Amino acid sequence: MRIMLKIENMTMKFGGVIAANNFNANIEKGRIVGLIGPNGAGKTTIFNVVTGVYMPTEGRVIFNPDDREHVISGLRPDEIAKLGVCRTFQNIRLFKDLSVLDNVFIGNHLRIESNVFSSILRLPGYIKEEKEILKKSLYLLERVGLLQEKDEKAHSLPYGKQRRLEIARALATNPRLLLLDEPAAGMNPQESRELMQFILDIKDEFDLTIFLIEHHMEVVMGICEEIFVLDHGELIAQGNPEAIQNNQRVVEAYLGVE
Amino acid sequence: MSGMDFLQHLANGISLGSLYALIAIGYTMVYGILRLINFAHGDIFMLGGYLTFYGIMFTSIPWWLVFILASVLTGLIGLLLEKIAYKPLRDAPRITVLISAIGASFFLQNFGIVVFGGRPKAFPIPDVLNKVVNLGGVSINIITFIIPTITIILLIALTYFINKTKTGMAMRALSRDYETARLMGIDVNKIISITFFIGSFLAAVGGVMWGTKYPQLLPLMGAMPGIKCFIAAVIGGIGNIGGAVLGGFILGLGEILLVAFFSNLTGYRDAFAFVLLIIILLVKPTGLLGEKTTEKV
Amino acid sequence: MKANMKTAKSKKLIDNRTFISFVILIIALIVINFTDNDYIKRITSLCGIYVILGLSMQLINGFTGLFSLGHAGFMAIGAYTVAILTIAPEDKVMNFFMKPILPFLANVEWWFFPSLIMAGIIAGVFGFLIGAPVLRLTDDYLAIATLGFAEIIRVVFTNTQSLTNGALGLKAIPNNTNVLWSWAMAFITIGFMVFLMKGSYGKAFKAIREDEIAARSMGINLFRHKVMSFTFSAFLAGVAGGLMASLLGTIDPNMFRITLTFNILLIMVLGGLGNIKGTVISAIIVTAAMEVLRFLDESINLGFIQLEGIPGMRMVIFSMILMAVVIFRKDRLLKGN
Amino acid sequence: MLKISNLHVNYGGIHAVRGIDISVEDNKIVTLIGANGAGKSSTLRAIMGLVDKADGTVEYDSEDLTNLSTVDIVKKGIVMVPEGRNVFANLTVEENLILGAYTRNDNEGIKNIMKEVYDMFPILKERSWQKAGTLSGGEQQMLAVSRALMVEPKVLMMDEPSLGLAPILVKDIFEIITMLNEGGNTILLIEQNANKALEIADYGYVLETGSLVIEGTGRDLLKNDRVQQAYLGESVGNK
Amino acid sequence: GNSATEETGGDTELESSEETGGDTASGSSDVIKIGVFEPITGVNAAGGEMTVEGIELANETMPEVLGKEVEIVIVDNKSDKVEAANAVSRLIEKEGVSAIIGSYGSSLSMAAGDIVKENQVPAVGCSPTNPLVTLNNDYYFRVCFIDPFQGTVMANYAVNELGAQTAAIIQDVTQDYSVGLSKYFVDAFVELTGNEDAILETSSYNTGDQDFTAQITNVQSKNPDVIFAPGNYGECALLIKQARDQGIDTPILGGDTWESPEFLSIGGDSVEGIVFSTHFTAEAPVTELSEEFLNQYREKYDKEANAFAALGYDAYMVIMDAIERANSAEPQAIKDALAETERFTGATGYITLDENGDAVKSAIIKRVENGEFVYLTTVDPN
Ligand SMILES: Nc1ncnc2c1ncn2[C@@H]1O[C@H](COP(=O)(O)OP(=O)(O)OP(=O)(O)O)[C@@H](O)[C@H]1O
Ligand SMILES: Nc1ncnc2c1ncn2[C@@H]1O[C@H](COP(=O)(O)OP(=O)(O)OP(=O)(O)O)[C@@H](O)[C@H]1O
Ligand SMILES: [Mg+2]
Ligand SMILES: [Mg+2]
Repeated sequence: MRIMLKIENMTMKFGGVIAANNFNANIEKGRIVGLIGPNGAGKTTIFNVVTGVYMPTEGRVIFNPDDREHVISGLRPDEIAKLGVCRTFQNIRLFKDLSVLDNVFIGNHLRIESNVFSSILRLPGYIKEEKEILKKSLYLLERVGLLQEKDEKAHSLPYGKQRRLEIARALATNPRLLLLDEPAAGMNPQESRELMQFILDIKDEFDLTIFLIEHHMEVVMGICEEIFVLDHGELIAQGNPEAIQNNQRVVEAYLGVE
Repeated sequence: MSGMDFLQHLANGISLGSLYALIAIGYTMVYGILRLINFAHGDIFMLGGYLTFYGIMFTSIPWWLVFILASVLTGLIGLLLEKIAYKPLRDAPRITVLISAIGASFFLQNFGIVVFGGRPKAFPIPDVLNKVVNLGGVSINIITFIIPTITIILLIALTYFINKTKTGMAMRALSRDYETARLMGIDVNKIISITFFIGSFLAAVGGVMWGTKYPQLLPLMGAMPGIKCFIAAVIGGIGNIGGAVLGGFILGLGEILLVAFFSNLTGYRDAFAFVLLIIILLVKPTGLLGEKTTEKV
Repeated sequence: MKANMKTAKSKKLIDNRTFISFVILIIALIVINFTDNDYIKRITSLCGIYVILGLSMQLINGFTGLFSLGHAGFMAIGAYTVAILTIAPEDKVMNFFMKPILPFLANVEWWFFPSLIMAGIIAGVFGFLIGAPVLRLTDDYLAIATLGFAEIIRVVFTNTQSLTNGALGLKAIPNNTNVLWSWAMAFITIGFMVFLMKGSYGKAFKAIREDEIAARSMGINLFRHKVMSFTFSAFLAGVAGGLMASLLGTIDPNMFRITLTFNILLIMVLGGLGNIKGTVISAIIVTAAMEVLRFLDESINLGFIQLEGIPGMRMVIFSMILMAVVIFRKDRLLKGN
Repeated sequence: MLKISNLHVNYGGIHAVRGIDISVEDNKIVTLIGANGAGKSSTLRAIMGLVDKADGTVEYDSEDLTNLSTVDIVKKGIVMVPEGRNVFANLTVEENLILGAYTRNDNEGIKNIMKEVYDMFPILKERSWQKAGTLSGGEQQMLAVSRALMVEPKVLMMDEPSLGLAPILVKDIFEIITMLNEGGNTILLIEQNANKALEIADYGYVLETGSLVIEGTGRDLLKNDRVQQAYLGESVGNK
Repeated sequence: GNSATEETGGDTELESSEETGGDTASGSSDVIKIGVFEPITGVNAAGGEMTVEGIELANETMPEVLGKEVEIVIVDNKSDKVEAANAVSRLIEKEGVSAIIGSYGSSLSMAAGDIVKENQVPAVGCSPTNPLVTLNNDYYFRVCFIDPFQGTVMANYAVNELGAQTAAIIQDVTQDYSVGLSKYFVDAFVELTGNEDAILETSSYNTGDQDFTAQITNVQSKNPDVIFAPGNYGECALLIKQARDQGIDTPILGGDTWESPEFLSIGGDSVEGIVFSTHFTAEAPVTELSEEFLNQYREKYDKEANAFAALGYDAYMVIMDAIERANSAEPQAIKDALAETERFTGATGYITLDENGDAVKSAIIKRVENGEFVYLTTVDPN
C-alpha cells in the first residue's frame, strides 16, 4: 500500500503550550484513518499543520498523491489545497452570507483555468468551464442531500446540514486526501449513522483517503480502519479499532471506565 | 545641530507626544470595546475646547472648574452621541457603524461652523498656565510639564480600571460579542455608555490641554489630531492603553526629530505619521504592544 | 417546481424592473445630453463619475471585504495623469511658471481616451505596488494603512513641484469629460462589475470577504485575489479621477483629501454593501442631494415670513439625513446581492 | 417552575418554533431533543430574550418573564450555556469565569465557587492564564459550562453541553448535571446524545420542525418506538 | 421649483421672483443677480465668512444699479473644488446671474475659471492671489494685488527698513498663496541683497498643523536676520507664539492674510512687533471710501473690518461700476467694462485692472503695536 500522507517528527508549540510533540504518522492511500484523544490533545492542531494553517515548529509533512512526494509543511494552505488536501472545520466555517450553491461553486475555483479577463468577458472557454462547475456543484449538493436548499443562505441552515455542506464544499476541490474535523458533532445517533454511510460512499466514489477526528465512538469504531490516539500532544496508541478499544491507556485517558 | 538645539527639539517632541498620547487613550478605549474607529472622537475633542472657551468667556466660574465642568459635559455629549448614532446599529455590520461615525463627525463639524462660526477663536489660557521657563538655554512653556503628568496619571488610573475591575473586564469582553455578554447579565448598553463617557471625557481633557498649548479653536480643529492620535493608538497596538501612550510619544518625537534631522523634508511632515504607521504595521501587524490574536481554527 | 422557477428567474442577469429603470436612465441621459443647461449636464457627468467610484469602492470593500480607504489617492494619481498628458505644451509653460515641469513631460500631449486608460493603468500599478505589502493587514489596520497611502500621495504631490506644480495646482486641462464620456465609462464599469461578480473570480472575492481562513483552505490564493481586486479598484478610481480632472479643468492636491474617500464610502454603504444596482442609484441620489439641499443655505421666503438662511445649514442637514438613513435603513443596507 | 406557553419564533420567513408549551418543574431535569434544525436552540434563545418571540409567554414562579431583557432574566437566576461555546476569546480563562459571576457581588462566594469549578475541570485551572480563544474546542466547552455555574443559578439551560467533548468528559458532564440537580438546580437540557440525556432526565420533549410531537418521562421516551427509531437506535461501539 | 431668493439687505423689500429658475435672460428682468460662491463650510470657512460679510455690506450700501434691484445669490462651495465648479455652474444656469464674485482660495477660483469662460460670464475674485487664476482667462478679474507684487514689497521692507541681509522662510506648502508669496519674496530678497545664499533656510508645514516648534528650532539655529512666514492667520499666530515662547526675537514678516482680529487674540503678546503687507488701512485711508467702509462695517457687524471683508466689498463695487459704465447688465458688456476699469475708488485702494485682469494698486504695510494693527507706510506699484 502506498503512503498518502507522512507526518515526520512533527512538533507544534504555541508559546509555552506544546500542542503536538514529535508526532509521527503514516496514512495509507485509500483508507479511513481516525484521530482521537482527549480535549486539547492536539488533534485539530495536527490538521492545521497538515493543511498549512500553522507552520510546524519542527518536523515536516509529506504528501504523496501520485507517486510524487511533496513536502507540504511550509506551503500555504491554498497551495496545499491545490495539491489535493482539503478539510472541514471543527467550528463550521462556511461562507455564511452566500448561497449554498455558491459555497460549493467556490470550492471549484482553485481548479479554474480561464483567467479573470475571460471570466469578465465571458469568453467561450470560460462559459464552458462554468457550465461544468455548475453541473458538478449541483451533483455534489444532490449527493449530500442539499439540492432543495441550494438557494438558501448558508448561515440559515441548521447545524447538521451546515456540516454536510462543508463536506460538499471540500469535495468540490477534488481532493485526494480529505480531513474531517468532528463531522458528527451535533448530530444525534441516527444522523451519525447516516453520516458514516455517507463517508464510506464518498470514499469509494471519489477515490479518497480520509483522515478524521471524532469523539463519537460509534463513528470512529464503525468506519476507521486505523486509529491514532493522542494525549497531551503525544501519540499514545495506534492500531485497529479493536486494539484501541482494549488499550488500557486509551481507556484511562480517553474512553473512561464503565 | 548644536546640543542645545537638540535638547530643544527633544523637549518639543515630548511635549507634542504627550498631547497625542492623551487623546490616543480615549481613542483606543472606545476602539477596544466597540471595535469602532470613532471618527467623531476628534470632533468631541473640538467640542471640549469650545465649551471651555464659552465657560471662561461668559461665566464667572474659575478656570479650573470650567476645565472640569466642560470635560464632564463633553463626556455627556459623547454619551448622547453614542445613543443616537451608534446604539441603533448594535447588530449592524461594522462598516455601517463606521459610516454613522463619519456622519456624526461631519455633523459635529458643520454644526460647529454654524454655531461657533467658521473663524478661529482664541482659547483663553489662564495666566498661570502660560509661563515660559528657561532651563539652561531651553525654553519651555510650563504646560509642557503639565500635559505629560496628566497623561501618566490617566494611564495608570485607566490601566487599573480596565484590567482589574469587573466593569473594565466587561468592557474588554464586549468587543462585539454582545450576546454572550448579555447572557452573563452584563448590561451592554450601560457598559458602552460608561466607555463613551470616559472616552469623550478624555477627548475633552485633551481638547482643553490642546487649547492651552495651541490656543486656536476651529470647528475643524479635531480632524487632523483625530487621525494622528488614531495612528498613535494603532502604532502602539490598538485597544492597549499603554500602547496608545507609547504610540503618542513615538509619533510626537518622530515628527519633531524628522524635521530636526532632515530639515529639507519639512513639507513631508504630515506624511511622516503615515509612513511610520505603515512601516510599523508591516513589521508588526498589530502594533508595538498589540497582542497577536491568532484566530484559533 | 417552485424552486425551479426561482432559479430560472435568478439566472437572468437582470429582472424586468431593473431593465425598465435602465432604459429610463438611458433616455434621461440622452435628453440631458441634448439640453443646453450646463449645470444639469455637469451634475449628470458628476453622477457618472461617482457611479464609477462607488462601484470601485464596492469591489474592494463590499465584495472582497477589504476595508480600504485609499480611493482619494488613486483618484489623485488618475487625475494628475490625465492632466499632465492632456494639457497642451504651451499651457504647461503657463502652469509651471514657478518651477518648470520635468523636461520629458513638457511636450507630451495625448488624446483624452488613451490618457484616461493610462490614468487607470498608472493608478492600477500603484494599487498593485501598494497592495502587495499592505494587503497582509486586515480590518481596520488595512483601513488606516490605505488611508495613510492616500495621504502620502497627496503630500508627495504637494511637494513635487516640477511634476505636479505643487499647491499651485494645474489648470487648462482640456474639458473633455461630458455626459457621454462619464456615462460611457460608468456603463462599462457597471458591465465590468456585473460580469466579474457573476463569474468564478467574483465569487472567490466574496468567499474571501466571508471567511479568509476557509477561503484559503479551499485553495483560493488570498494574496493574488486580494491584489487583483485592489488593483481593479485602483484602476477604476484612477479612471474616475481622470474624468474628474477633465470635467473641472483644474486640479490641486488638496482636492484629494480623506473627505473625498468618505463621500465614496457613503455612496457605497447607502447603496448597500455588495449591491451594484443600489450603488448606481445611491451615487446618483447622493450627488443630486448635495445640490438639491442648497436651498437650505439660502433664505426661504414663505410668503408671510422670511426665514433667514443659515450658511452651512445644508451640510448640517446633509449629515443628519445621512445618519438617519444609515440608522433606519440598516437592515437593508447589507446583503443586497 | 419555568413555564413556556405557545411559543413562536420567526426568522424572516422561516417559522422556526411553532407554538410549543414546555414546563420545567423546580429541581427537575427536563430535556429537549430533536433533529438538526428542529428549533431547540431557538426555543432556549427565545426564553432568554435573545431572539424575539413572535408569540407566547414565559413564566417563572408565576412571574412573567416574557418581555424582560436578557440581563434581567439572568438576574432572576436563569442562566444559559449557549450553543457553540462563545467564550470571550480575548480574555483569560479566569477572567471569563469572573465575568460569569458578573451579577454577583460577594467576593467570598465567587472565590469559593471558582474553586469548585476548578476542581470539576482541572484542565481549566491549568490553563487559567491562557486566552480563552486559543483553547481547544473541548476546553472551551468546559469553560462555557463553568462560566454559567459561577452565578450558582436556579435554572440552568444548556444547549448541547457535550458537543465536542471526549467520551470520558461526556460522562463527567452528565454526572455534573446530575450532581447540580441533586444540589437543587433546575435544568433544561438540549442534547443530541439523546440516550444519555433521557437517562438522567425526569421529563423530556421531542421537537420536530418547530412543534412538539412527543413528551413524557425520560424513561417512557427511551422506550418509545418513534424516539428509538429517529434519535437513538442501538448504539454502536461505545457501549 | 425651489428657487429661493437671497436676502438683499436690511430693509429692502423682497418679491419672490417665481421664475428665476428658468430665466436666464438676466438683462431683461427687474433684478440684477450677482452670484457669490464662497467657502461657507469646510477648511476655508473662515475666509469665506469674512468675504461674504463685506459683500453683503456692499450690497446693502448699493442695493440698486441702473434703477434695478441688485440681488446677491450666495452659494457655498464647501472649500471643495468640485463643489465650487457645481456652484458656479448653478449660479449661471439656474440663477442666471450677470456676474460672479469669488472665491476665497485661489484653487476654488480656478475651478470656476473654465466655466465662466465658457459661459462668458465675468467673475471677480476678492482675494485669490495666485497668478494662475486670471492667466489666459478674459473673464476672470480680481480686486487684490497678486503675489509677485506683495512678495516684492515685503522683501523691500526687510532689506531697506530692517537692514536684513539674511532671511528664513516658513511656508505652508499646501497653500498656493503661501508658496507663491514665499517664492517672490525670495527672488526679490536675493536680488536686493545680491547674495545668492541670503535665504538660510526654507521650512514647510501644512494647513491645519498646530505645532511648529521643530521648524522654528531649525530656523533659530540658522540665526537669520528676518523670518518671512506667509500663511493663514491662525497657523501663523500659533507659529509666532511658539517662536516667542522659544525665546526667538527675530523680526517676523507676513502677508495680507494676517490682518484679522483673531490674529491678535490668538497670538496675544507674542505677535507684538510683527510686520505684514495688506490692502488698506483706516489710519491713513487709501481712498475716501476706506473710512466710510470701515464705519459702515463697524455699525453693521459691531467689529473691526479686515482685508477680506474690504476686498469683498470692493469686488461688488467694481462690478457695480462696470454695470454703470456699460449701462447694461449683460454679462458680455459687464466683462468688457470690467476690463477697462481704471483707478476705480475702492475701500482698499484705487483699482486698475491690467491686461490680465489683475488689480494694480498700492500695498499698505502695518505692524502690530499694543495689540493693534498700526499703519507704517504705503507702497505704490511701479
Ligand atoms: N493558536 C493557539 N495558541 C495557543 N494555544 C493553542 C493554539 N491552538 C491550540 N492551542 C492549544 O493547543 C492545545 C491543542 O489544541 P487542539 O485544538 O489541537 O486540541 P484538540 O485535540 O483538537 O481538542 P478538541 O477535541 O477539544 O477539539 C490546546 O490546549 C490549545 O489550548
Ligand atoms: N439567525 C437565523 N436566521 C435564519 N434562520 C435561522 C436562524 N437561526 C436558526 N434558523 C433556522 O431556524 C430553524 C431552527 O434552528 P435551531 O438552531 O433552533 O435548531 P436546533 O434544533 O437547535 O438545531 P441543531 O441541532 O442543528 O442545533 C432552522 O431551520 C434554522 O435554519
Ligand atoms: Mg479540535
Ligand atoms: Mg441548536
